Order: sequence, then structure tokens, then C-alpha cells
Amino acid sequence: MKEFRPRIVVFACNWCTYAALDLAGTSRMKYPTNFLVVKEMCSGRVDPQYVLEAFRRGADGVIVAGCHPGDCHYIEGNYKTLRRMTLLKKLLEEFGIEKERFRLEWISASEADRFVEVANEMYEKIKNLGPLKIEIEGGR
Amino acid sequence: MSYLPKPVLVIGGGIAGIQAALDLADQGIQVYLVEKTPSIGGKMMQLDKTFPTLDCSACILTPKMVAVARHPNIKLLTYSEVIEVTGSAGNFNVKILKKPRYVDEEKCIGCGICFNKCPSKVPDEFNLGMSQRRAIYVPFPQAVPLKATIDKEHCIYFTKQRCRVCEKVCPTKAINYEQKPETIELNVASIVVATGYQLIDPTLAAQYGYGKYQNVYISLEFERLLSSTGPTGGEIVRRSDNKHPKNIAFIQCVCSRDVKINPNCSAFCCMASVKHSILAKEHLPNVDCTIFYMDLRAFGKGYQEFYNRAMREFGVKFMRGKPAKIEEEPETKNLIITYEDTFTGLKKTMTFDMVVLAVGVKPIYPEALKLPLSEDGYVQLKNQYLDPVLTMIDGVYTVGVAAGAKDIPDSVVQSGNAAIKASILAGGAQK
Amino acid sequence: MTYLVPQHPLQLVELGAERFSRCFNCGNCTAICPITKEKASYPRKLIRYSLLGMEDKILSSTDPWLCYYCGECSDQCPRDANPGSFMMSLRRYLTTKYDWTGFSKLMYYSKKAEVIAIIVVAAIVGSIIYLLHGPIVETRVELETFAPYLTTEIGALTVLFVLAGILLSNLYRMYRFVMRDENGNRIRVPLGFMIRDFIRIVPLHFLTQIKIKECKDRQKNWINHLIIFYGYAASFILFVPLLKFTQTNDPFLFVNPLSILGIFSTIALLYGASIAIYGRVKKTQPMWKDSHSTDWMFLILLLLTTITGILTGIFRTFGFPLPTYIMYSLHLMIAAPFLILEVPFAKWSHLAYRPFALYFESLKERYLASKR
Amino acid sequence: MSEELRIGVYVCHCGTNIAGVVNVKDVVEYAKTLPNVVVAKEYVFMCSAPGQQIIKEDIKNFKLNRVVVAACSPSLHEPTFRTATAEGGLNPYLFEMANIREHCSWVHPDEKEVATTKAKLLVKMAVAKASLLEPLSEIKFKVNNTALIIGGGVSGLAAARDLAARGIKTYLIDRSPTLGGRAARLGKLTYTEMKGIDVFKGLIRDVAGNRLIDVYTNTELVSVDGSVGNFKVKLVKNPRYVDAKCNLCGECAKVCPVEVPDEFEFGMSKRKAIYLPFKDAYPRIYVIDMKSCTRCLECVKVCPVGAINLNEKPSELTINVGGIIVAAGYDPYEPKTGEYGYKLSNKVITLFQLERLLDSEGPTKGELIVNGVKPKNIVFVMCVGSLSTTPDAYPYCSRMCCSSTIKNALVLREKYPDTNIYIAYKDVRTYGRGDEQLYMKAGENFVRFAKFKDAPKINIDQKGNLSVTLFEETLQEEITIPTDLVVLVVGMTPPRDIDKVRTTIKIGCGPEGFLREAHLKLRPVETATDGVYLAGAVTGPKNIIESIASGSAAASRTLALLSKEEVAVEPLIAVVNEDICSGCAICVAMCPYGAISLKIIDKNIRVAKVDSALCKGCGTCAAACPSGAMQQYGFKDAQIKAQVIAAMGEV
Repeated sequence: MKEFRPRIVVFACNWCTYAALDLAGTSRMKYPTNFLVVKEMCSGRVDPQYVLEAFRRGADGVIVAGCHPGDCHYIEGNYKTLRRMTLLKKLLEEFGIEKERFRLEWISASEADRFVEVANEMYEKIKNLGPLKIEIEGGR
Repeated sequence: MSYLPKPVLVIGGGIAGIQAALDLADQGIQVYLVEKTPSIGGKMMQLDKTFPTLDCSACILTPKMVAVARHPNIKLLTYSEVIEVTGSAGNFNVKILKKPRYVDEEKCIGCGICFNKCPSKVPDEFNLGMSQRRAIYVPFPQAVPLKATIDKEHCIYFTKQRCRVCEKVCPTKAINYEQKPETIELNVASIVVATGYQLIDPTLAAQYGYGKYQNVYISLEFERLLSSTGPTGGEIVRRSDNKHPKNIAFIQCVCSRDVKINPNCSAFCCMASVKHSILAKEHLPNVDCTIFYMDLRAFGKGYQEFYNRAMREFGVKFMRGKPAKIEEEPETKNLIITYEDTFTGLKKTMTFDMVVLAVGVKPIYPEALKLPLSEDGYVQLKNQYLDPVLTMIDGVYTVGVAAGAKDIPDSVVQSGNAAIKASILAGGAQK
Repeated sequence: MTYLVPQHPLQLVELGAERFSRCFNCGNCTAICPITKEKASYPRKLIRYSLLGMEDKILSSTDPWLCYYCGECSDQCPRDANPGSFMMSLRRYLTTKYDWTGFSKLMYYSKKAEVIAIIVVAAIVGSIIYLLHGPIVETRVELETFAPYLTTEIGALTVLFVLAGILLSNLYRMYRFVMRDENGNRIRVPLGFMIRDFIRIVPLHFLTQIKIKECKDRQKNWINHLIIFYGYAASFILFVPLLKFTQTNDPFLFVNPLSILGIFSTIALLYGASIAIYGRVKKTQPMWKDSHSTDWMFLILLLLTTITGILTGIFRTFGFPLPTYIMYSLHLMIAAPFLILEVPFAKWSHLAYRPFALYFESLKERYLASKR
Repeated sequence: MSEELRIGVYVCHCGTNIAGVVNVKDVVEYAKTLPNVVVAKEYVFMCSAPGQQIIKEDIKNFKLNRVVVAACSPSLHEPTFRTATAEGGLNPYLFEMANIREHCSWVHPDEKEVATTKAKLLVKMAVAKASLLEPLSEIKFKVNNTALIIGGGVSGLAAARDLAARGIKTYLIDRSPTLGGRAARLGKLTYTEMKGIDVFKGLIRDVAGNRLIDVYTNTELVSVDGSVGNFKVKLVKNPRYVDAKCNLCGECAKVCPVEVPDEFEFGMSKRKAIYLPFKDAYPRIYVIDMKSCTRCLECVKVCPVGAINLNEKPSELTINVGGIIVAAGYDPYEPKTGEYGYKLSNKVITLFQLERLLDSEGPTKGELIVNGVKPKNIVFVMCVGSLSTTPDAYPYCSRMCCSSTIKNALVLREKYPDTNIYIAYKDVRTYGRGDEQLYMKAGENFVRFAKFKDAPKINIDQKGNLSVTLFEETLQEEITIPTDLVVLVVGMTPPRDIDKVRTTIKIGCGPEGFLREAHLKLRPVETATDGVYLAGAVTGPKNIIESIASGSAAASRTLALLSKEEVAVEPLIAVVNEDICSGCAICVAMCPYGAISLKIIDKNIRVAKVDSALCKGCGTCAAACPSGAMQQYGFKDAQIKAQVIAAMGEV
């Protein structure tokens, strides 16, 4: 049987987390493959429906990440993200999507190591959980 | 009447020079930015992170470097030196020596094939000799311009008339061993001196045994150790045995605040060491960090808060007292520091795996300018208050550490100050 | 809690503490000092006490007497505040404080007073000799006849007892100043301990001055110190208790054991004083870099005493009666002020203060131990 | 859009940086299989001139209308390839980048096969998004090349001086009746024989009468509209009650019956209700302090030139400027009554009061006289209001006080050689050029330093005698210093009403209220709001030299903006589909920039409207829009979803 490799979508803001992922690269850090980054200008751009869409299309996990509270490039976009994603978390659990599969993280441009830490942790947990057990549009 | 503004010369491609050049260029002034090394970036490029925000230094600097390279108003002259300046404010005639890179800048695409193949290995200045580069090299991967340079002194072709490997492998045929030095003559309205600093020779503080004991480092070396692009790939390991240190001492005011060596305070070392101790803790969570200081000069915005964080969140120990000497344990190469804890009045010794000396700085000036200096070794200013960047020579401004030891924000502010002054001279009252 | 006396410690500057107010309190001096122990925190703390105006702390401290001025601290001081010379000045300062007569102060703070004092004492001795000398035999050298033994001995012993008395009383004052706890309260230790520690410490350190050796590279210095000390002691023994056998009418004999001792003492003193004078002129050692006027006076008087002694011996040996008597008178006129002024009031007194400082320190520790 | 999609994909080797891990050939072959891809190529360095040439030629040869480059991070070379795309004749926003270096080859060096798969997925995602890209054009605004400077202290003056020297029309406003700010009140300065007033006079020489500088004193900010390059600023000019006819005869002040503490002298002397703020005030015109004026009209009667008009009313004026410099300065920390004995004894004064006492033009003509006597023992207590020494104190360091204190101590020692001076300090932070030498000079002059950790106590006995008790940290002992005068070295705090200015202009501040710069290290005089700059101590404590330098630096950045004909803004801003918008106004509340308003189309139909000049393009509004009417250019729902969908499935 082929090894299960969770596929995880990362919604990263342009100013902090995307830069942190770049830094992870320039610092030659290592983290599991299959973290696929979708860039936004601000984590505040992440509409909860994107997360749902990702799960619906077969993502095994989703990370929404942005600047630390207070550091938002757009003054307070990340506070709005926080509000939305807190609500979304509850909703996802209702849908039967394990809470380990969704994370909201604050990762500043200099915290490449933090991303690597989150990635490793999440990858392990989801690997243990196995593939998402909901119906997936278009099949797997 | 309207006329085109005259150009301005900025000497030094560190952060201060970069900022001055960008400010001027944005104001529509033609700028010549002269840098004596093959790339701009200066000392800030060698830093891993910056205090108190812990921003990655390269990440915030490289966009500025790229902006310099792309700016239509900036003519970048790297690997060049100012050799003669005549004339006066508004009308300086400057001669610049462009040293041969032996690589055609137009053709080189910075692909790096040549320096992978070059057989001659040389201590890498960018990593303070802790790693090696080749005789044909780019000082660091994000160099601007990203053009190779042949270091003539170590090139096998230049020393032994054979090899020419780089020429063979270069995909764009950019190597040119016949390149000659070039003299460029410019007429500029004003000159901004942003030539920065050099570290004072740490062996002058002989009691700390730098150069004698392997595990004694200077702060810039430690900065390279912390950096993922550094010689150890971001691992803090000891020179003697490549092992992680369990405890590190940081000694402040080495070759600073010492009337016999350098009476000036170097202004940024305290915060740099606080930053180092925090970063060391981040790299090696179990490492013990002790900072030996006399006065902890956390004076800038957010600095005191950063210092408090180091103390409270990271458990960095602060020991008030100037250590008298360092001795080495011959077998372990550990270092024994003798000091007085001035808060308890006890004389103690403590053993460390690694010691980092926060070495003081002294300014560098272009000789061609013959800038009058003050007693403290820094440039003399005409009217420190009303025109804080003006030297004794009208039309010549100094910024950054060349104008007194200072941190990055203060350097950037001075650059802006000098830029508008130079701009006024260059553009007159016209717009 | 200490109440500060906000006076500038300018007297220390007069006593030779150069630039010490530059101190920025880094502790480098304490750390580099080869003789400070874990708990002792000098010179730094003493500088701080002086600068802030905490005189009681200085008076109750024995630390200045433990320093032998190796100069390490001054070499490495980042402010070039010269802690070594500061410690030296503190010893001078304490000497003036221990002395109740005021002579010490006079001599240390005024060169003029010092010179006048010497001249006055010399004049008094001169007049006494003039008034009380015996018959002058011109045919042969009869020193005992010129300076009758009894008179001289009485004079010498009087001087000795007076000086010893003053010195002892100064030592007692030192004891009173020093024997205080951190809060300035007086402390006492049982007599038994006092006697035991006295026997254990004072003779040993008085006779060997072994502490100097703890300082860095001070072997030579220690030997020189001992040479002067024993040269001095020898001549003291020869000319005070043994005066009867040395100041005689008999001609000077080289093979006589007393003469050998005498020759040893003169050579030792001549050598020691010359080395010290040379050192101070050339400033070869840190401790010799900043000489106070009293240091010069001490050495000059020592040298002159020795030279006049030697000349007296030479004239006596070769049978020149008049020159012998005159030189001997001069010798006494120099030796007397030297002894009278230097022993209790100035530099010589450190020979007593240093071992006693160690002694009092030990007593203090006993007290603190008993407290614990 | 009916046009057929023709996408070109270019995969970069980046030397071995990518090719060493990712099988580039495989990726290219895979790219060719993706929908609408008409050409896929590889090259060793796409960013090099030859690499860019390939793109330009292919756009022509293959009639490409979308370009995808798989290479390094867009933060590095997106601009490069955008330019290349544009040079090839395509709209630069029809370009998309896949980051297969930082996000792939560099982080998965040991898993070549999986990394290749990931690279394919990333290319697939980029192609999916590229398919949905739209041509966009940068938004450009004409720049109004005038500037407004708020605050007439040294930093504001320096900024005005420099901008005017470069031909920029500048409005300089100050809410007090004179320019000069705080520096004009300082006595002898640290590194020179000049006094604070001399620096002020040096600056005012270039400002007064400058035809390019309009000075408005007694003037406050009312509102700021618009954005970078085009601000519309409303000001209110409060009445001075005395007009320019004033010939400074001073008769009015002589007859004025009202006496109040003189704020210029920190209350140490009195002034009248009609007064000249200080001798060299600018403008040099008397002013009436209406709060204390009794309207007795004595001054009006006596004025020989009829310059006084008690019925003057506030007037509003509106100006249009391209850039704004906020140079609002600072306030000294004001100790509470009883804090360090402040106000309990008139022998406890602040450093600023001491500066006035030592100034030859001060209330005592430069003689240090307190309570009628010359103090012999003086104690300076440092870090009052700073470094969290007391519960009310701020946590930060006020930076300038150490050298300022030492300077004053030296002035005192020189002037009164028999005074005994103690400086109770927490840390001596003489960081600046020449400061360390000053510190040593203080030592040489027997200025004594005592280090405390917790705030010293000021004791006042029944006779009014003062002493200072502190725990000397380096002696581990409590000491008490008897003294005749205690000087509280107060720190710098944000100006009291700064929040009003801040919220009017919409700029951020730090936890203590000092204004926040765009980037602490590299953009210290800019704010996150384009076109608004900061100068002087309003961003944090600074000394005079630093304030003047930052004033000039702010002028430099402002000039960089105002030198341009136009400002260009990336077009990645919000856009409303008015057909779907229900006018619910959720987005209006979301926008941190107030860029969204409701527009009335019909009587009952309101739709959201985005002010493209204010929108910064965060997309928060789009994420909140319940109907999907609000979108963001470059990040439309469909584009993002296409990326998400492309991230799934096998390759």
C-alpha cells in the first residue's frame, strides 16, 4: 500500500507567514512535503469558505497563518481572522473534521522555525488520524 | 530658470549609504553609490537578526539592496574606491578607481558555476574566516550586484599562470583576465560619507585571550554562527570540538569605554549582546547565557523592553562587573572568567564553554577626502546641533557609524538627514 | 544605614590618589587583584566609600594594609583611575587618622611642616649634644668620652620609649577604629583569642612580611623589603641595647662580631635605600610611580643616616678624632628626626600597622564566626 | 472573456538550487499536459537577461496571454518577471509565479521524487490561478507638492527649513502661541556652548519670513481627509487677541492685573494674562491667555497702536497638501504630588526647572537660588518616570536624561565649585558620541554616582531639611545623602493630546502612546499610512540633535514623495460588484482605513463603494462579504479557489 502523505493547504499572509516560509527555505530548514501555500495579502482575506473548499476537495489539513496580533500590516486584519477562524473551528468539529486538521497560527516573518515546528507537529498528528473521513467531491 | 539637478556621490554601500542613495534617488537626484567591496550590504548583511524586533536582517535589507540596483537614478559602482576629491560644495570633482573584477559585469549572470569549479580556497571574509570561499566568488548569495569577482591574490591563474577553469566553465564567457583598473571622473554637487566602521583589534584587550583561546569569539563571529547562511549553517558550535556550548558568556565593553584603547561607547553592543543571548537560547534552549556588563545601555525605542524580556522570559543572567581575565582549561578548552560581582561585592570565577566579546568599533574614512577629525577619532562637525551631519567641509556629510557609533535606526535617520542636505545642494531651490 | 558626609575626598588627592574619582565602578580592579579573596572587595569598594563620603567605612577597614601595590589594578583600569595609587593614599590617610598627636597630619599634608619638623628635631638633638657632650679628646678617637655612654643611652631609651608609647597608642586607636561591625558598632573578642591570635600573627608577619609574596611578581621586592628591615633592625640592636659595646673608646675592629653585624647593617641599608631611590626616580615599579614627599624624605633620611654612620666609622677607624665627633653628632642629628618622625607618624609605622591589620582582621573574623 | 487562453510555463533551474532536487524536465513535461498551456520550457536562470528574453519572444511567437514562471520566491523576482511580461507586450498582472525554490527544493533536499511532485502541484496551482487572472493597471494619483508640518519645535522647524530649501511650500502649525517647542527652554546644551534658545534662533532664521513657509501658531488640527499625495486638512486658528500691529512696547502687560504662573519657566515665575511667551518668541507678538483674562480692558486702553481685539473669534481654514509630517514632540514626565517629594518641598525640582534656573535669561538670571539660598549639596535622582522605577513610571528609557544630567552637574560644578553633587542612577546610559567622555569628566570633577535599583526615597523633616535615602546596589548598603536640593530627572512622555492628532490622521501608536513608525529599524520616520511622516520625539525620546536629524530625515522622505508627479499604487484593491451588493455595510465596518462607504444608487438601494485611494488591499472586506459582491483584484474568490482545487488530486 502506498504510504499516506497528508496534503495540507496553507493560507499564508504575504507579510509574515509567506516571508517566514521563504526564510525557512533560505535557512535550508526541512519540513514534510505536501504543504501547499496559497498566498493572500492578509490573513484577513481568508474567507472561511476557502477552508471548507479545501476540505471538500480532499485536503487532509488546513493552516491559516498570519502576523502576530498587533503586528498586522493592515492594522487589524488578523484580529478579524481570529474571530472568523475561532467560529470556523467549532463548525468544523460539528462536521466531523477532527480539530487537529485545522490550525490558526501566528507566524511572523522571522519565525521560520515556528512554521517548521507547526508543520512537523501537524503532519504527524494527521498521519496518525489517516485520511479525512468525509465525502470528497471528485473522489480522491 | 530651471536646470537639471546635479548628481550626488554616496560613499559606502552599507545600510546608511543605501538609505541615503535611495532617498536622494527618490527625490529625483542622480546618485553615484560607491562601494569598495564587490557587493553593497555592509555590516548589516552579516547580521543574523536585528534587535529589538528580531527581524531577519537580510530579509529587510535585501529588498533595499535590490531597490538600489533597480533604481534608474542610482549608478552603482561596486569594487570601487574614491581616490581623489577636489573642488568645493556644489562642484566637487571626484576620481573613482574601479578595480578590475576580471569578470565582465555585463555578461556575468551570477550562476555560480565558476565558483563551484574554482580550485583555490580562501578564508571567507563574509564569515570572518570561519569558512572558505573560492578565488572567484560572490561575497554572499544575495549580493548586489550578483556578479562574480576574481580575487587576484589567490587566483591560481594570476599567481601561477595556469588553471583558467572559470573561463572554461562560464556559460556566458564573462571571464576576462585582461581587465584593467578604470578611473571614472565625476562632477558632483555633494558627497555623503557612509563608510561605516571596523571592529577594533580584540587582541588589544589581551586579558580576554582572543586569538589565543579557540572558544573566545567576537560578536560578529557569533552573529555568523547564529546565521543559517553562516559557516555552521546556524549551529552554535565551539571552534575547539564542534560541540554545542552549555553556557556562554558575553562580555561587554571590550575595546570600548577603555581610555587606554578606545574611550568611546560603541552604542549598539549592549543590545547586540542581549539579542545574541536571546538567539542563543532560541537555538539551544538549555544553554545558559550570562552577560557581563557595566551599564546596560538599552536606550532606544523598545530596547529596555527587549532587555526585560531577555531577563524575564529567556532567563538570561546579567552580571554587573568587568571581568579581569579569561584563562583556558587546557584539556576541555573551557574558559574561566575572573570577575567581581559588583552587586554582592564577591570576587568569583566562573567556567564557560564559550565566550563572546562585544568588541568596540572605530570609524573608517575615505582618505581622499581628508576629513578633519575630532579628538575622539570621529569626524569633526561644523555645527552639531543645527546641521548634525555636516562635516567641516561644506557639502560633505557623514552618516551612520562613520559619524559616531550608533544603531541601525539612528543611521537610517541620519541618512535621510544627509540626503535632504545633499539634495538641497544638488537641486538648489529649483524644482 | 549610613549617613553620607558630602565633602569631596580631596585630601586623598593630596595624599597621592590620582584620578581615582574617575572610577565608574566596574570591579575590574577587585577581580584582577592577586590578593583579594572572595569576600574582600577592594579596591573598588574603598574607592566607592571615599567618593560617596563614607569615612567610617574607610576608618574601620583594614583592607588598605593588605595591599602591597603590585599595580595590576592600575594597569588594567579602563578609566585609568589608578586604584593602586588610591590604595597607597589610603594608607597615608589612615596613618594620619590613627595618629592622635596631629604630627602625622602635619607631615603628610605639608612639605614645609615636614622639613621644619626635621630641622627642629635635628636642632634640639644638636643643642643637647652641644650642651651635654663629654670632653673632646683630640689626640685619639675617644667616642665614649665625647658622648658619654649613660647620657646617650638614656637619650636613646627615652626616645625609644616615647616613640613606642606613641606608636602603641596609635595602634590602640587603630584597634578602636577597626573593631567595628558593618553597622559601625564596636565589637569585642575574648582575651584568650586576642592573645592567641597575637602570638600567631603579629611576630610572624612583622619579622617575615611574607604577605608581600602573595602579590604578583614581588619576590625581589620582598627581599629588598627584608634587607632594609633587617639592616635597620641590626643597626637598632647595635646602637640601642648594645650601645655600651658599640659606642666605645676602643678603635673599630673589623673582626669583631659586632662590627660584622654593623657592616652587614650598613651595607643592607645602603643597598636597600639605593635600590628604592633608584626605583622611585626611574619609576621601575607601579608602587614607585607616584612618590609622595614623605616617601622621598624617608629615603633621604635613611640614606643620610647610613652615610653619616659609615663616615663616622671610617673616621673612627682611621683615627680622626674631630671629624669622628662631628660626623657622629650629625649622624645623631639625622637619625633622631628620622626615628622620631618616621616611626610613629609616617612611613615607618606601616611596619606595625600591616601585621596588626592582619591581626585585627583575624579578630574580626572570629567575632563574625561567633555571631554565626 | 471569450479570448482563448494561451499559457506559457517557464521552469527555472536556478543553477542547481532547484534542479539539484527537482526533476525540472519532468515538471516541464507535466506542465505541457495542463489545460491551456501552449508552451513549457526550462532554463538555467530564468531571471538572467537571456531567461527573460525567452519569455518576451515566446509571448510574441506563441501569442501567449498568460505567463507562469516556476522559480524562486515572488518577493525576490516577481517584479523582474512582471517587467519582462510587460516588455513582451502583455499586461504585467497576467503573470503568476510558482515558488519552487524556497517552498520546495530548498526545504526538501533529501526527497527528490516527492519534491518533484510538489513542484508539479505548485505549477498546477499557479497555472490554475493564471487562467483566471485579469489585466490590471496601477492606480495613479497626481501629487500635490505641498507639505504640512504639525509641531513647531526643533524637529518641525528643521523639517520646514529643509523642505523650503528644496522649494516645497510648507505649512507649519503649532497649537501654542509661539514656535520653539521644548528645546527653546533649555539652557546650555551638552556638546556646545550654545543654549537651547540659540538652536531655536538658528532654525527660525531660515523659517521666519521664508516665502515658502506659512506659519500658523495657536492652530490645531480639525480633520484630515484624502490620502497620500492629496490630503485635505482642516485647521482651526484660535484667536491671539493681539494682531501684528503689536510693537512690543509692553505697556499692556504692565497694566494687566492678572498674574499667573509662567509655563515657559515651569511655573517658577509669574506672567500676566497678556504676555509675550518668551523674549525671542516667534511670532514676536503679545498674546492673551483668555483662560485667565478678566476682560478688564486695561490693556486695550493702554495699547498705543490698537493691536488688541478681545472679540477675535476662532477661524477655520482648509489646506491641501501632499504629505504630512507629525512633529508633535513630547511632554516631560510630571511627577504626582508626593512622588519623590515633588511639590511637598520647593527644594524638589525637575531637571527642566533646573535648566531654567541655570539659564541666564531664566527666572533667577542664571543663579541657582532655591528658597532664597544657594544650595550646597545637590542630589540628582535619575529615571523619574522611566524604567518602571515607580508604579506610575513608564517602562522605557528616556534616552537623553543621562547626558543631560551629567551636563547640568558639570555646569553646576564649574559655576559653584564648592557644591557637592550626587547623581542617584539606575544605569548610566551615555551612549552618544562624546557622552562617555562627559561621564568621565563628571567623575574627574567629583560628581558622585550612587546606583539604586528601587526608587530612592526623599525625606523631608519638620524643619524642611531634605535627604535622599537609597539602597546602593554596588555597596549593598542603604545610604542617606543630606541635601539642599533634589533634582528629579524626569523622562519624556508622549504629548498629552497626541491621541487626538493620531486618530485624526489615522496612524498607529505603541503601548505607551508614542507614534509608531512603519518599520522600527529601516523606516523610522515613515508611518504605515503612506504620505504621513514622523519627526522628533513624538516617536520616542530623543535629544535635540536626534530630533533635528529626524526632522530633516522626515523632510527627506516627504520630499521623495513630493518630487513625484504622480504616486502609483498596486491595483490589488477591493472592488464591488454593484449588481450583487445588498448594501449590508458589513464591509464598511471591516475596513481599517475607512475606505469603504455606502453609495446611494437609487432611493432605497445602497451599495458599497471603495475609495481606491484609501484602500490598501488587505481583502478583509472581501472575506466578510456575505454575498461575494466584494472582491479583491488579484485575489478573487474564484482565483483562490482555483488554487485550492489545483492543490488536490494526483499529478
